[in-house]
Amino acid sequence: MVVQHASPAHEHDAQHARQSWVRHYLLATDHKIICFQYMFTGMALAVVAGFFSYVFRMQMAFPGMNVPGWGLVTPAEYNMLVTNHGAIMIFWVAMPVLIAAFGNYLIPLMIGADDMVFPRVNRLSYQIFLLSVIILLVSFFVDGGGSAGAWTMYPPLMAKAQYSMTGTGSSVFLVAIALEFVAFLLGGINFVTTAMNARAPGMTYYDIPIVVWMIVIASILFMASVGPLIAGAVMMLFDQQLGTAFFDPDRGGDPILWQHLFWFFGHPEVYVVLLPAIGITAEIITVFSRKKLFAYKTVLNTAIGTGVLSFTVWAHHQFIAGIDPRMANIFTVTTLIISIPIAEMMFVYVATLYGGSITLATPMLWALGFIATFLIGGVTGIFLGASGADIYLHDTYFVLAHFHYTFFPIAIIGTYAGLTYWFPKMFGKQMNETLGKIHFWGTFIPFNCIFIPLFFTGMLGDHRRIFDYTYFPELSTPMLENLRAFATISLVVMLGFQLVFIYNFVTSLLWGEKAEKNPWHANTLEWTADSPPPHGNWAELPTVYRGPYEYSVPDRKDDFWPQNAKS
Amino acid sequence: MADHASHGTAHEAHGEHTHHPNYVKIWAILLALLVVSVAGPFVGIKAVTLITAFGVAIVKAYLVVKNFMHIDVAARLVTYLVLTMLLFMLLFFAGTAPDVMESHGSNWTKPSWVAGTAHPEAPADGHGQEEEH
Amino acid sequence: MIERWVPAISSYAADIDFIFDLIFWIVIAFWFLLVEGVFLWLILRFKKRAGVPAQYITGELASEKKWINYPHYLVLVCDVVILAVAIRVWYEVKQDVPPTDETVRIVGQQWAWSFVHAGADGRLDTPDDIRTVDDLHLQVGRTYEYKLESRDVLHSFSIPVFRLKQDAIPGRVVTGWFKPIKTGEHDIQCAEICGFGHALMPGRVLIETPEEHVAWITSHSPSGAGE
Amino acid sequence: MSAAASRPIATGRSATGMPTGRLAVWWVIASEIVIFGGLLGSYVMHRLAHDAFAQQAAHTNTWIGAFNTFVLLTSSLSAVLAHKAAEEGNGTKAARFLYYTMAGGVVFIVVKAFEWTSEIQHGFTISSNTFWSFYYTAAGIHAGHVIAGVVIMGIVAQAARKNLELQRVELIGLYWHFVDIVWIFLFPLLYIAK
Repeated sequence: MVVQHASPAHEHDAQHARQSWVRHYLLATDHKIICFQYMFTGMALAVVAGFFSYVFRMQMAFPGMNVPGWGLVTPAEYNMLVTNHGAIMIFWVAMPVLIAAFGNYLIPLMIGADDMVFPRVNRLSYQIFLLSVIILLVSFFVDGGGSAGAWTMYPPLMAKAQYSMTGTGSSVFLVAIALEFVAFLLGGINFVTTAMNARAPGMTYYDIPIVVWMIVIASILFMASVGPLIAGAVMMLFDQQLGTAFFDPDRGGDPILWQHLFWFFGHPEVYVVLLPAIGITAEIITVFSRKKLFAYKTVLNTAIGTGVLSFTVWAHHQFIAGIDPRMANIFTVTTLIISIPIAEMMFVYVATLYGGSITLATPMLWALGFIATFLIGGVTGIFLGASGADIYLHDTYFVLAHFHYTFFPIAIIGTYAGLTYWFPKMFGKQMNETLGKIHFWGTFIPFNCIFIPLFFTGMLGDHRRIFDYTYFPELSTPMLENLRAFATISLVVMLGFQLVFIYNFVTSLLWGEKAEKNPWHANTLEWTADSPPPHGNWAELPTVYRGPYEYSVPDRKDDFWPQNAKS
Repeated sequence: MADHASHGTAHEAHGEHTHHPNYVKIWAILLALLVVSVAGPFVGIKAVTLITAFGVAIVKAYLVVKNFMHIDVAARLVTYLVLTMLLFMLLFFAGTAPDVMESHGSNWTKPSWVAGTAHPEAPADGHGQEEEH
Repeated sequence: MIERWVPAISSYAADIDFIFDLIFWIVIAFWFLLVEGVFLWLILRFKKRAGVPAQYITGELASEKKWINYPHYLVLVCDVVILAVAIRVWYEVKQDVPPTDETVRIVGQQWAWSFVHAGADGRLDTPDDIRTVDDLHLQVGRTYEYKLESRDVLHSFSIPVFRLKQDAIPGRVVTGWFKPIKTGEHDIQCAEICGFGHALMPGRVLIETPEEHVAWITSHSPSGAGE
Repeated sequence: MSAAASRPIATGRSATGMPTGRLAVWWVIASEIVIFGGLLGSYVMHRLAHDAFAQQAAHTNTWIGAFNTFVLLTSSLSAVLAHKAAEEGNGTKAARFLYYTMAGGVVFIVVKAFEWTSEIQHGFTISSNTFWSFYYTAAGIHAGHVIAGVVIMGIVAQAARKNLELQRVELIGLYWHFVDIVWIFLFPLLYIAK
């Protein structure tokens, strides 16, 4: 068996007790504290990005309006808001919360380890991330304002200050993104090695809970795809600041090169954030339907298949961007092929519900909501992946609605699912179910009301990132204006309902009912630790005897069978 | 859950000792290869230069990876990992090169290339306004 | 279905609408509704009931796996159908340029579209070229080749009623074609963010009858009234 | 081993049979491969497409490049000898070899500094044209890795001298060999293929 260093966990506790508050919360190496750091930083930035979306949606629906809380929106501000809403939501909300926070919390607890294998690298990762956040926030206030060339940062617009008029902001923004990548590379290496090497005795590859697998695969995808963009970011920074001409066609460079560097990362990035959310869903639907996951190995294989295929499809973002049309055919084929593993995965999730005993608790509502809405994001992707239809739909609101139907379920619904599910473990308190359900419906319904209309405005020819549609007679019809206004009002309603969550979160944290060790009767290892788990997680680290989804096994008294129970 | 037992078999975390080949010999081979790659261009044949430059570089890299980095000891997984990364880079190159390297696509041209005005030394005269086709 | 709201003015607009409809019927009307229906039915059917335990299904047996495998093969078939149509349309619009009657040069810059029309002699780069800003004058029923250029950053030349979109890239001349089939006046948009004035590039495309078009050319020829 | 006492149990586990540190360094190398891969891939595209690159490359000094290759290859040798010494438990010897490696790294950087100075004096700056942009960017990122390697190696050698954390000697060695390999490819790309 695996060699175990016999250093009992209570030694850690004693040492832990001596740590001051600063050491405990700010300089912590404990994976659970680092999870909270990532999670709360991510949520704070979600508030910023959510506020941005409110401002520009108001301008879009009611052009020239004096937006409450902001004032008049100038074109420059509008582009800055749009750019930073996208970049923050992906790089500073979805990634830190879904991968870094849940990864940090769940990987050691779910594989039965006392911490990450490199706790200090883990701390460094968060510190670099925090630095990137600060630099990002600084970029809003430099001369010329924040970066305003869209989150895709296409040159020559972003490469030359004379075109973008936000020379400093663009460079500062690039530095922030590069640092953020470094933070996640460090974190990702930690996740992967932890899951590979630090598993509890007896835990084979097929006993690892799906969510851990998904976070690990996502980290690997990130690592394998981000390299070219890091190189590209350096090249872009030199173009901006040192006068090189990597992307300047007049001096021998090529702007299309950036698009390839960017999307070679950008497409796998979608799966980087998707997979953890899908993993969280797997944990929740099995627990709340008391069912074994349908075809564990199929889920795993489809995830790996999706990951590998995601490296072959990137140019479908560039169909009409001037790439060679013959190449577009190849990328159409690969893009539609990727629908195969993803469809399989959705079928598996639906099949898991069959024969279950389903309880519609708040986490389960979120998980089911994830599947229902992600499906819309998935199927509308076919329109865009098919090159012929993409000629019309490219860069319209149809695209925007499509990717919000993937990213919103991932980043928001997935996060809420995970948070409501693991809240008892993280904080030792139960959340209020009634408020949780109000919050769910108050988010889920307005969300659909925002983006279903935007599919239509896209079909009707609304292009993205346009500050004021009144310049275009065909886009100023009453129908389009009503759709836009409806979407905006829904957004305001949805943002309002997030207050319910904040209220629920704070009150449950302070006065909530105390949670037992395993309130949901789940199998995975984290539920055998105390709620919340102490430093070191267990007094004695668990040993694993079976897979994570042995629910409702015939001829047993309980309908669950913890992974570490001997019999 | 059949193969729980197979998990921890016999691998020891620490204390495994790498087989150490004669490093000085490998170093000498590497230096000899370096001489070859420097000498290559003096032959003056382009094909020879390419082989001595890049063929030799691949051989050198292989020698370092195998003997200095002990990739064969480090489990097959690592070999696959490195090969996968190289494969992804190949893929990136294959997808990107047609756009960046060609002067004519099936529906575009780079006028400055066609006119021969733009190479990295001399800035081209911007857009191809005057281009005849 | 797009043509119900956005008129189809170019010769290939109907093909692009067709593929949109095809995907809609296969993917939304069939797959999406089917999966969501099954999904909702399962949730309601297997809601927790006292005394009814959940079943133990591993999903590893062939008899169970077929329930996800058969739909999966169907997905594959649908993919092939969609691919065949998509690539055919793509080939027609972007790759296969039919014999063209006239060439028009389109130049994007921050923040305007300018157009060089061939003028009376029907050839570009002759003294009688007509240059306009923001207005593209076309004759109905003629096949045009366009040469798309950019002076500074990326732009994207988009005419929704033509179902046409193509990025303009500095340093490249992108060619393509379109054939307007109905007269009228419609929007041209820029579809790629190009700086602060991205919304300030509203062009107009004016599709005229042959008589109107000739009249326009005569009245705007450089030797005559100028631009 | 004071640092090791507070280390989590997880760090000592090895379900794959490979020590965690070595596994992690291979993952670092994997992520570095794609960084350099993206950059060098872009360079190769431009190099193949523009004949002018060859004329520009003629201005680089093959002999300096060759000398630096020699320096890095030799420093790799001493890095691997340090690894061997560390496995034999001889921390002093390992540290000595690490110092030789660091010396190699420093020589590399100093030579590079003189080379760049002379090139910049001849008017070949990073913004001269795309070849020189790639030249300075690629070699610069590589030099950054060399400097980082030297610094980390210094820390490892300090501990190794006291016979502490000897497994780290192998890890920094792995990284150093990778940096060496990058240079093995940069050398023909930037200096030989003219």
